[in-house]
Amino acid sequence: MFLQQLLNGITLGSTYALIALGYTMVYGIVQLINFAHGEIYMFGAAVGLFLVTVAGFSLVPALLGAMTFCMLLGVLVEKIAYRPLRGKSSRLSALISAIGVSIFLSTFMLLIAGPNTRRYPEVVNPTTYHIGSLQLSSMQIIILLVAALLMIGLNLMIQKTRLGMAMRATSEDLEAAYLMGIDVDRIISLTFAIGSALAGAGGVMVGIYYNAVFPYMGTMVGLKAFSAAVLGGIGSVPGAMLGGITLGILEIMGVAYISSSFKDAIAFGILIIVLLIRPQGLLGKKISKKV
Amino acid sequence: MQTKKSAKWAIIMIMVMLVSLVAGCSNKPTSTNTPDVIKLGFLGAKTGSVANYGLPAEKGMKMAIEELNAKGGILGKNLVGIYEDNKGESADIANIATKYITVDKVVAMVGDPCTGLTKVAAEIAQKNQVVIFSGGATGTGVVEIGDYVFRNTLLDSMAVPSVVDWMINTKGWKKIAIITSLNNGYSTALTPVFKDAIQKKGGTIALEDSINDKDTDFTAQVTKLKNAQADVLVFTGYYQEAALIMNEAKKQNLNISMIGGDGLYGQDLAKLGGTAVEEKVIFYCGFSTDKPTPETAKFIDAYKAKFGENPDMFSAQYYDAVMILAKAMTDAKSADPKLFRAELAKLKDYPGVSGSTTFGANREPIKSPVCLLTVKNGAFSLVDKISVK
Amino acid sequence: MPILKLSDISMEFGGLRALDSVDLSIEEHQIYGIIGPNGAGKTTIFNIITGIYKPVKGNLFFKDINLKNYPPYKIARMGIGRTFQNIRLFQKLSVIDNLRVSAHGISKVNIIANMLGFPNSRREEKQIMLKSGQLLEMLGLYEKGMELADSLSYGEQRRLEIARALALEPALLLLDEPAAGMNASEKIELIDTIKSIRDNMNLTILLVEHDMSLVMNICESIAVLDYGRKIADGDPASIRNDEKVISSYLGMGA
Amino acid sequence: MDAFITQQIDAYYLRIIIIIGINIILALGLNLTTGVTGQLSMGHAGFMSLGAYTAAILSLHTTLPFVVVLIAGAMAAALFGIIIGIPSLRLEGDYLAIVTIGFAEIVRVFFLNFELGGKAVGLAGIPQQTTFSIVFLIMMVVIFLNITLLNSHTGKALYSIRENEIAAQACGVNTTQLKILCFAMGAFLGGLGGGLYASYMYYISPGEFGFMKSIEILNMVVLGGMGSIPGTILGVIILTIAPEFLRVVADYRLLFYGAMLVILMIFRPNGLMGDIRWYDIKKRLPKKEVKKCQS
Repeated sequence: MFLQQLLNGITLGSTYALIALGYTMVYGIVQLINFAHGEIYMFGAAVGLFLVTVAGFSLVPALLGAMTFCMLLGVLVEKIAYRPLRGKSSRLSALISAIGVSIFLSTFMLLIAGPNTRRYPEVVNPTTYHIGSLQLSSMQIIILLVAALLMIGLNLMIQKTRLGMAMRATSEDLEAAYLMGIDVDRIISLTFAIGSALAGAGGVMVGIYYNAVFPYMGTMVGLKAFSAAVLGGIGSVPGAMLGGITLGILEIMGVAYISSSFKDAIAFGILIIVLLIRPQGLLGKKISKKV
Repeated sequence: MQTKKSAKWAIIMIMVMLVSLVAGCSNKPTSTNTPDVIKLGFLGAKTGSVANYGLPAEKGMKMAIEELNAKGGILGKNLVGIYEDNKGESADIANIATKYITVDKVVAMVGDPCTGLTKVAAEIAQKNQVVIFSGGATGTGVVEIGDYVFRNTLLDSMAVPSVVDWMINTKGWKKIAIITSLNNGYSTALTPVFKDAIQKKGGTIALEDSINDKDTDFTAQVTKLKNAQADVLVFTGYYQEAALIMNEAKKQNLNISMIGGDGLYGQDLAKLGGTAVEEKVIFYCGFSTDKPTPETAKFIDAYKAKFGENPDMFSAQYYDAVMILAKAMTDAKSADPKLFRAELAKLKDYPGVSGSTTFGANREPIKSPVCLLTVKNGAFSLVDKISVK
Repeated sequence: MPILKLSDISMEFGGLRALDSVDLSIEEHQIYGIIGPNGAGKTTIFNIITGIYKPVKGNLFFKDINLKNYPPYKIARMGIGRTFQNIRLFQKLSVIDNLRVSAHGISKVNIIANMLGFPNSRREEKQIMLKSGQLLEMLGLYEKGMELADSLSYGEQRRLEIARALALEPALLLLDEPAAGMNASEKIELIDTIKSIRDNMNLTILLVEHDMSLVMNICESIAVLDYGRKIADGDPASIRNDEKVISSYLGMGA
Repeated sequence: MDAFITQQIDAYYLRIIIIIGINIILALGLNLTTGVTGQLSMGHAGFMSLGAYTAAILSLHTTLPFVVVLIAGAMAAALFGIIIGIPSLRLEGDYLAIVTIGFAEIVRVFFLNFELGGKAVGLAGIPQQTTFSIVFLIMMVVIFLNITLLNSHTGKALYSIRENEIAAQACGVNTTQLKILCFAMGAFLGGLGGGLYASYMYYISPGEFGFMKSIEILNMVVLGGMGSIPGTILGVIILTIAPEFLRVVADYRLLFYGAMLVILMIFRPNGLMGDIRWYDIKKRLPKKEVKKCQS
């Protein structure tokens, strides 16, 4: 049972990690908890569902469609709600604005789609593979693969491409990057675009895996994913992955061996302890205060 | 400059706020005492996490009021429903109940689907001597609040022993696993009722576990369940999580039936659960669209024609609640809560669309029979009807 | 006896040595200057004195108290006030309230008395207002007393930093590049101000600066830092003639 | 007095006024921690629930006077305020926000498993001892103490932590002590408001004190203007009354609410009254002295 639970934990963790990637990218560059990120993930799941059920798309086109939609939504949110605040107001104002967007988006979905939970039709052949006593479903494999691929791809992009370099520069020092001739606004837009597209992909896959799409699905998952990003070390892409999977495993093991009554408390409790012992997270860089 | 300007602006804002507050306080609304209508207040959430109970409930209530008005209303007066959204939050329902009573001057409130919220509104209703009639509060401690508090719903304490008896003696399911939804008051209240009944009827509890509403990942619980090798799973929460648990069970090749209360009664159970819930999930309730009585069939047809969807238990119970209130007012020949309240308490064998209702000595509803439903080909179908002992 | 004595102070940042065995000895009532090119470790010395950094090696004494063991706020309360190179005012507080923060530092009245408005608190509050008003007058900020700190001009902000440090009633005042960004006439005014502060308030002033003329003009004693090492100290005349200083610093045409 | 008020004011409006009073107490607490001292706390509902449950359980099971019950609730919250204040010494900004969110979640999960608190069902039938005059009295005391505190030099020291912590330390401000103190005071007021709320609502359940509740209180502080007492009060009034008016367009209320926050942050990031300095109107500079020094 232990191995099966471990596998359950890794799968759950991968879904956190997918969403955490977006948080960590945005936070790394503009130091903003993009509260609307959970809602963008929800929109990804909903748009994917719409494309599959109403427009009759198959999985891959629906996934791409949802990612494109989320990308546009993310950029739009950034343009409307965050850009006007950048530089001239406190971080708290930006955070409040993000919360506003989050409330707006989830209510908007509630109004157009109703409060009910919906499910995806079976777009992936539900095969189960057996490895000894272990069971692995095809969707689990897809989630694990996609999460790993996206992480590696993202890491390569950030480390190797010009765009990635510009992103790193912007996250290091926004003003200096601007002075170096980097179009900071464009970089931030792109960051939101990439992060949101990832969230969209996550939304579709999690929607298919758990068979549940509803307007408030992004809220708690968003919080957990952000916690995962912090746990891993915010701003760090491998950190988000590690944080997500760690959190997933901890939660599942908590349910399996301690008590499911305290599932959320276990996750947050461990997060608090980690932050107190190692505030920069598992893989984060220690930032010494400049005086 | 800047400071002065904003100071002026702020002072204007404050003035506006104060004036509107004062105006609001002193200006008692003029529309209150139009004597030719009877007002009923709707209690339920139209947004928020429990909106799925409030929305069909609102439709049921609207339909009942329309039907009554089409027949000429009650005592020659038209019924008017007022539908505020309480978001499923107690602060909101308290505000709304107070507003219904003092501003709108309703004679009765219908709702809320949830026990906890009903209690909040019931305290206020009792204090102001206005009838409150819940079409969904199944928990304990509701009618105890006072003699203006009524409910029309199948009580868990009555249904569960019969259901457990059916499980153990008819089906032979003795090793029982039980899962509670921790952040769901309905579920945490129902679990002890089940446990008590299981003990009394000689069953054993193989596993006790819990989930949270709005969770979507139940892999760990299902893996545990699989290891426990129970005959049957009792899940006391709502249909959404029920469907997701069964989905997960199917993924993990766990072939087990699930028993639950009327919290599982939602159209979406079949939509969400798909083949995973087909003939696997069995729940009890007082309302069935399958093999209905003639009254119920009429209601179902009318509801479908009007809203284009099947009614659920809440639509039926709210519909019945309005109808029962109307009957009580007609019998009492008065829309004064103090008078028709007494008629209401005398209700006996009322043939509602959600089964027959009698108010017992302590005003608790006695509803019969208990329908056991499951999902068959995507629709609810009757498994068995058992009478309450 | 020196009022401030640094002995063998070393500081490192991630393996990079910012200060290397620096000794300083500042006599009471002196105006003492530390000069050196950018990155020589001047501000680091201030941050060590005020307790923001703890040195990796060495000791520092303020009137016989080893400052190493004290947190920044206690060091400030002992009577060490400072200004910052990159101005760190409380931007959204009024000018006089900036001074009242320092007054809080040395206040004897506790928070309960403050909250309930006890007579001793009110008496003290009155005293603080009076003293703050005087300080503002002295630094020519009286008329701006009620404005927000961020509405002041650059020069005014610099003076407010000094006023705020003085509100601590310090025995030692640390000025971090007080003349940065000032024009010639402002500098002359600043020199007068610094001198009159020292004379009127009877305190010791330690300043770091890379503007030579200012330092030579007002300092009675000077230390020269280069790459974290002290290469010379003494009175202005001897510094001016020191060969090491000339080669590493003055020679570069300052 | 209460009898008189009940006669004069319609029960519905009276209820809203009392809720405003309770919310002012809650929001002024958060204003101390987040608005004044700048320690972003997103778990105020956690403190509120601690106060609410302590007060509710005490008044259900004991015969202690209401004031004692309220203070016990507030003290329980304050105790946890101190515990949560300690991480604030090490963590900044968003990290602290996450810790406070986590704390509130843990408290919520605790009450979900708390037998004496009725688990998810919550506690019903709490004696209604909160009346208009009690709320009004406590609110006035809280406002008064807030004003005297924030106008004193200690108050200015609290603001200085938000403005620039390093400079504050250089000015002799014991930031460690004051930060924890502010967390404790904020939590105390949160617990006090929670106790009043529990006793006013008859019924409390863990679900009410979720993340959205914390956000609601935070919004009140931010809307009015961080660190400003009149601002916070205005924010509370607007955000308590607005949903009542907006019920007319019930379905779109939350949509509007979200949009309002964004628009407000873009056009008035300091809140409605954050940049107004009431202080100017009250206090004057001391008279100019005859010049003593000849600079």
